[in-house]
Amino acid sequence: MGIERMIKQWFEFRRSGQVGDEYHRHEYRWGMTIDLDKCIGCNACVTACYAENNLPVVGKERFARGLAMHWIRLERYWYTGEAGEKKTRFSERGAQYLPMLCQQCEHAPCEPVCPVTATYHTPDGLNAQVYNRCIGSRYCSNNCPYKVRYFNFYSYYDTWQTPLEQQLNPDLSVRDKGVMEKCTFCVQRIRAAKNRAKNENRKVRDGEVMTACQQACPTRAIVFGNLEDPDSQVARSWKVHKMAFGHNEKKEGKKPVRGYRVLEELNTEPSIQYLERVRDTDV
Amino acid sequence: MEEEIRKDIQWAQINRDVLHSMASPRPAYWALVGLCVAVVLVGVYAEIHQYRFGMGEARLNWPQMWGLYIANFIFWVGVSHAGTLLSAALFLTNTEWRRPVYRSAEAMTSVALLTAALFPVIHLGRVWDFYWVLPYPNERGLWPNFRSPLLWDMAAIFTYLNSSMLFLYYGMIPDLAIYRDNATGWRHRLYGWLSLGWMGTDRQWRNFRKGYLLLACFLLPLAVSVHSIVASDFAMSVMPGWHVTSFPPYFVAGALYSGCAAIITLFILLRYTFRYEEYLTLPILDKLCKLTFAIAMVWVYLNLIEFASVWYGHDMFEKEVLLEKAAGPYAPAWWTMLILGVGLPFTLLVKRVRRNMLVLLGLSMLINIIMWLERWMIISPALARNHEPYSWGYHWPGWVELSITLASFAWFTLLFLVFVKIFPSLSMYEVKEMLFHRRHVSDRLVREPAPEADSATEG
Amino acid sequence: MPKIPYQQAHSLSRIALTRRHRADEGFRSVGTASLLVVIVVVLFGAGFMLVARSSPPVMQPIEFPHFRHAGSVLEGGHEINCLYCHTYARRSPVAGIPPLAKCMGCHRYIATDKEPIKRLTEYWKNGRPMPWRKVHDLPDFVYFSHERHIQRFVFQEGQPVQQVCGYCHGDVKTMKVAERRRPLTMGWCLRCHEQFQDTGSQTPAPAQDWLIEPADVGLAGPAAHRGVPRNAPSDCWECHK
Amino acid sequence: MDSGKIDRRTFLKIMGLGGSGLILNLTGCGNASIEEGKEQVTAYVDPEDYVIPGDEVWYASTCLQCPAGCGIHARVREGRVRKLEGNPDSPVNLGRLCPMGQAGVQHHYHPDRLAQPLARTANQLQPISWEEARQRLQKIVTTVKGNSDRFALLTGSVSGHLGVLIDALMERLATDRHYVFELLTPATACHVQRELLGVPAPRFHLDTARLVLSFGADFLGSWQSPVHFAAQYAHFRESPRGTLIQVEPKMTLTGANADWWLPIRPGTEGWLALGLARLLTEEPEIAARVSATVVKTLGEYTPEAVSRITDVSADDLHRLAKALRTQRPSLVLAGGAAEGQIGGSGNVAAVVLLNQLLGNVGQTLDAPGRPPLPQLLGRPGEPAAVHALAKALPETDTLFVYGANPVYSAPDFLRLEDGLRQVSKVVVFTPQLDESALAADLVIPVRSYLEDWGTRVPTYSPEAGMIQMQQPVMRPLYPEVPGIGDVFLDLLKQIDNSYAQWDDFYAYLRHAVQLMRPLANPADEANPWGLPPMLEPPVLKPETTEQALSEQELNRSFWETVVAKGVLRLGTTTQTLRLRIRPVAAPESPAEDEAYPFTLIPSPRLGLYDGRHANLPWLQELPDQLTTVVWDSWAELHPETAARLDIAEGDVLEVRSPEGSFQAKAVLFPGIHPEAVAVPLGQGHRVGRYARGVGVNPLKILSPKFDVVTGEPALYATRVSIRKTGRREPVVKLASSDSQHNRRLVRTLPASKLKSNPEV
Repeated sequence: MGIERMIKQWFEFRRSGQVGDEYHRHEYRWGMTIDLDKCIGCNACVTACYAENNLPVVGKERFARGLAMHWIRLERYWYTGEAGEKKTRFSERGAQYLPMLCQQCEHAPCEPVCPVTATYHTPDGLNAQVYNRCIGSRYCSNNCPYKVRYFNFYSYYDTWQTPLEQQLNPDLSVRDKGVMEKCTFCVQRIRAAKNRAKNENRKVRDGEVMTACQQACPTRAIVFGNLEDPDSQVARSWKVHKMAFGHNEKKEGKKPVRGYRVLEELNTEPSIQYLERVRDTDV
Repeated sequence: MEEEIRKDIQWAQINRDVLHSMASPRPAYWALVGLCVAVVLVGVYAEIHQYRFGMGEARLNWPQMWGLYIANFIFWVGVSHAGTLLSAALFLTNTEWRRPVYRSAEAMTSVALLTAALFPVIHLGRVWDFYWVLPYPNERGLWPNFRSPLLWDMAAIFTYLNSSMLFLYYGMIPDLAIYRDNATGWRHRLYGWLSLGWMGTDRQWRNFRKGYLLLACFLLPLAVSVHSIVASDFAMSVMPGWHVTSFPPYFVAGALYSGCAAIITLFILLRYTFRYEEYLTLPILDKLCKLTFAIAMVWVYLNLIEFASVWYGHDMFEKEVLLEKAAGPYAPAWWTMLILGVGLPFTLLVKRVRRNMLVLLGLSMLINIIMWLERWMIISPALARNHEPYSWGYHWPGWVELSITLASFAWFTLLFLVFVKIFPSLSMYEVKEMLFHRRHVSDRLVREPAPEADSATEG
Repeated sequence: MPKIPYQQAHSLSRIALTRRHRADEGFRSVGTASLLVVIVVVLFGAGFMLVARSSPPVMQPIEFPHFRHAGSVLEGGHEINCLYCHTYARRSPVAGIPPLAKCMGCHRYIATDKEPIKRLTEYWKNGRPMPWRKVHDLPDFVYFSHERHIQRFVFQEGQPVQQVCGYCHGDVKTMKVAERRRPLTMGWCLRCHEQFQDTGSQTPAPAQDWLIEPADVGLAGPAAHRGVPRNAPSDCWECHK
Repeated sequence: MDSGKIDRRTFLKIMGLGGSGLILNLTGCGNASIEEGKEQVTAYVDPEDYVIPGDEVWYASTCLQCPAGCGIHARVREGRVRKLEGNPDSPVNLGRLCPMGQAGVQHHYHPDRLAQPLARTANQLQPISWEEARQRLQKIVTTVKGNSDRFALLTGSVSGHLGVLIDALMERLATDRHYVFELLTPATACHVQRELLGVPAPRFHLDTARLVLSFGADFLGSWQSPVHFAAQYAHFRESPRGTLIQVEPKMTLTGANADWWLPIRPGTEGWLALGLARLLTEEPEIAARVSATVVKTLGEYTPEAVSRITDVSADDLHRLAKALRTQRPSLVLAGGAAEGQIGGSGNVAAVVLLNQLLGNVGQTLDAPGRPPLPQLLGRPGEPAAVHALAKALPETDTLFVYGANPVYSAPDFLRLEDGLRQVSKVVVFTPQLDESALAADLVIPVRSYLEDWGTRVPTYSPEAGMIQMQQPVMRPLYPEVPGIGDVFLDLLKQIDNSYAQWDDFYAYLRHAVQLMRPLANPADEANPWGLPPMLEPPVLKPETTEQALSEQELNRSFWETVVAKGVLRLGTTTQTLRLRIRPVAAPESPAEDEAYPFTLIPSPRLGLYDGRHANLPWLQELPDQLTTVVWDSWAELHPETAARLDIAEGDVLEVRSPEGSFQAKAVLFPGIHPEAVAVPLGQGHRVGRYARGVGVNPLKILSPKFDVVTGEPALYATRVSIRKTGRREPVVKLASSDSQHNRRLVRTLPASKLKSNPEV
């Protein structure tokens, strides 16, 4: 079994094709839209992620050393007078918030570099990280342009002091030292919804599965769903903003209205579309 | 021109001199071994500490996921390259002066690779699962990822290690036979086994030479490919500062550069320790220095290429990384590396430098430190200034990383010390061949004009 | 290197003689040295698999006789459906142990004089759950769903329950105290899943090896494949999260 | 009560018998850790049908992490609550939840939770048995009964049936000394709005406004009901897109999301509002909305004068006025820094006047409607309560404290701790130790809100007549610990025997809720902002049809439906605002003080709130939304100020007011007025394993300054000086860069371009 499968997979790797064609057309491809005009930077998504995904609290000293384990982080940028921005005495147009989580790239730079295939692409378009296969070479994190892969530099399972550990979500692992981890689009929820749908001989309905960040978001800035389903909220939002896999802003010269993908020029084909923040500069 | 080797050395004297190096060691040797073992033990302690508490003890962080371990890995793989250059490349070009030097250089290759191979393992978050990188059939039907440069690394290093050790051993067989013939007791038996029944018959010599040539032909492209593959660890990534097309030749040049410097160091140390003045002569050292200079210039050129491609490539991210190297917190190290790395080889143009053992010893060790810095400067500044401004951060090695780094030097020295005591560190038969050539072939070629030339003048 | 044919690794002789593996041909053509190596590897593999195949005897608070409950009437059993007691299996990832109340539903009246039942009643009276121990344990990073398997094979495909459960749990109805009979390793799981990725035979080929004979469960022949899509996932993230 | 008791007992029994397994899944050790024959299987005795190991159950309840009272759904696996989500049925939060609400599970499972009562012996709190605690409490109650005027009760905001019980207790004791303390309630605004509009808390409709001008009201972060307003805000940002202008001395989370953030000299918001009013009344139709006398008084607020006092340029003033004139309907809000001033009530009054001038009253700002049972509204509390208490301590022999931490929150000048020492019996009811409990004579642990019964009427109620239901989502972690309702019911029973008819608070609550059945509104499923459906409906459902039900069964069905839904809606009567706009005088501008040149802004943040969540590790590690600093206190300074004083980030500063001083690291912040220094609220705790020793408490050095009208403490009026100590420490924060370095990660589109593409 092993060798034949390896050869089969090898030929699959080598087959050239359109973006996203690495797998046969699958009935699901999970995608997201984050509306930066609605995002208020409140960090509810971050806390929800901690609660859902068993993320450890590392403490001040380790946070200072850059060991925080937040699968989704809120980046806040000021206007500092770059790229044609006007630098003002005060930050007059507010702060620029960017929720940064794994972009579940269709051409993920992290995937080909893992020596043991602990990170790979699932048929439904997720960028998977298998903890029990990971040996901790950390190449994937180096190669991630979004820097959304976090490494367990220490064992954190004892940081949940009794009885805090009773809160842990039993649907996914608590990671020990030496493995990489990252946002999974709440795969445990996706898998549960898919199982439910399969039991009932149907497809997963739009809105049936929500990521933890999406569900918590006070402004519903995050829309998540199946991009293969043309009626899903997320697919509609991709369509309205003329966003699609393979879209390349530089090549096409024209930008779809409001929709963009972060660091798109690297051709990583992220599955997360951001909608531009809007500011009324006339007042 | 000065002679590379005195022509009137007796063959018996060669045997005597070289076999003397394998005699019972002096107390100084044991002291050195003791020191090395002590430093290695410190490193082992650091590794155990890191194993127990996690990679965080190496002060690595987000985004600085790689640090000194990978730098050490590249460094040691690089050091190993010069040995192959001397033993295989110069062999294929029929360079006579390589003969007294190559054995130690070849040994350095194997020992450096044995050191280098430790680092990818030490560096892993879960060292105990390192064998998952190997493509072995298993119950789960899982294979490693053949697209990963790390896997290529593993394959390349294993191949290179095996081949160069085989090459080293293969080339030693006639010498081992000499030792066997001069030894008694268990040594006689042991080296009897090791010399695989070498009798020095014509047939054996003929086959030996054929095999040696084949191995050399195999090893030379392999060596080049190995460091190219190590370079692809970086070149295949999307990271600014790593995603550089010229990295493979740049790495190979850097490897040879540092390797040649390491050979000079060992050359001087061996010459002094084992009184090899007759064999490891100053003219050979002089040629080694010139070789080092030439390679250094290739390295300088490739450096310039890198800067030029960043400049003309007009990529914002690449430029920022270059600026970070030149002006960030790592700037002192980077500038030291660049200025000394470019400047030092020029001192080799001065003949007095090439003849001064002490200066050369210092210089060659300094070049190695510089090249070690170069490896570190490839890794940390690029990670510090990546695509994502929110992750920017620096990595300064802590005691764990530093101890393991130091221990790797001690480990290298230790292995080399062991090698020189159990194997002839100078190729007896090759030196004899060299003498033979000097006496009967080369001299004639030099002194007596070639017949064709004669005829040409006549014509 | 040949694949270790652990599938039938009951004994060394079976490995050496019965399998139609290419490795057999290899033995003849290579030298004695490699044969030695192969034998050592096979011995090691077989030994490992033998250890991995069945569980050590598990000490339970009560020696629960599965054969008495699920076994054939002819042999003194009661032919109780697996899902009658392990009721969670069809709606939860965990098959679970029946709550004490379910046991007491019958044993309030049946066999109340027997020693184990007395102990059972004692637990019930104290309102304490039985401290059953796990017989089939998977590593903590494995997320196996009973629900999906039962729903697919029993409810969507209509296969007999004992046969479906038996794929992984062995012929429990013949056991006294339940024990693990299958390796429950990842390769073992995958062999079945690979068979279910296209429209091939009705039953997965490796599964035939451990299938309970239809006659044993009082049914004629394998149940029909009722157009249930054969898309068993082979995605790591299906089980490792 | 009928069958309730049995229900409850079984309800609790079925929760969480799974003592092992499925709890902690460790990955990464490399070994498979298979423990066949050793590990136990989750086994039950007699569970309810819906309790399935490996499957989740969702319970609706109410979040009590702040007074906003959002509805929650708790995800329970194997009898343990794992995750909280918003309850989409609740009109407060519509299925969403803020970081504090998410961290409720940590509050519940906190390792510092008390399992045993503590009593003071030899100046130290020692654990005592429950029996002894009960006896001591009984003794205290006996003395209180005889001498009830020397009894005082301090609570946080209470409402619903707990509020009713407390009111009853106070009534039976014939005393009104129930102090309700909430630091961050808009008490001044409520007072002014009651005066001018007739209702203390009008409903705001951001979603229908085209322009929101907010004077310091951090409605996305810490003001009233942040999740509710965030939901409104999302709607407000949809097409046609509204514009948000925030005027405040220190940028709040709301300010960070404004289209235009305008810094103002602290305390002069009223001047700006009146200056705007003057500019607006230049238009006769706007002036006609108020009486001529009002218009006349506006005369002195010329743009020049206003600009001089507020430090807002006359140009900006005109731009503001233009925006207000052109973008209708609008909504003007006041809160936070505008309210917590000496002239806070004046500031709020000026804003109410602006709303009237702009015609917003009745449109984007209307009356909430009258609930049928006003006694359930409870009391939202006010910051002044702790001051009142401190003054009254000499007349107090017995003090009960629940849901408030006065020792932490009281400024030093109140000398509250000294005062408490004079009180002979201080009893604190709390789930875990806090500063006030340390000063107590008797500490009685109470249950966390996730294991307790209750009802709650949110302080800001988006629908009048709605009641949030609170039910235990799992069996109590410490079975002997009583719920707070049980505590007060027991106290009442000792005073009034008629309460003995209810066995416990559950029985009381169930009875009371069932009595409300005739008032109930047939719950409407209105889902105003088109939310996607939730994961799973709650599990409890009435089983039989209405017709066949007896009264008792109807009651049971009603109770179960209400509890399962988490929200009870009662029919309401509509209400209109009674406008009484009077001439508004500008509040006095804060006095200049050479020795103390800066205004201290103790800024609340969404996360630690007023300090009650400082012991929750998630919220400590949650980066501050604006500075991204974690696990610390800091002093925010404008870069200009810092440059003037030669201060760099990380310099340890001494912040000194006439009342005291503390040290904090400097953080340069481009969103603060140069004359202000902001220090976040919430840190500087003495107790709590995650909070102790982290940061400083700026409340401690507040000066005794009060609103001239309402007497509420002016939180934002303290003047301070800052001085470098010469030390520098790294600031631990997430942001490595404040700039995007041309990466265009966040892209901004001018709204004018958006207008040409209405579809997006």
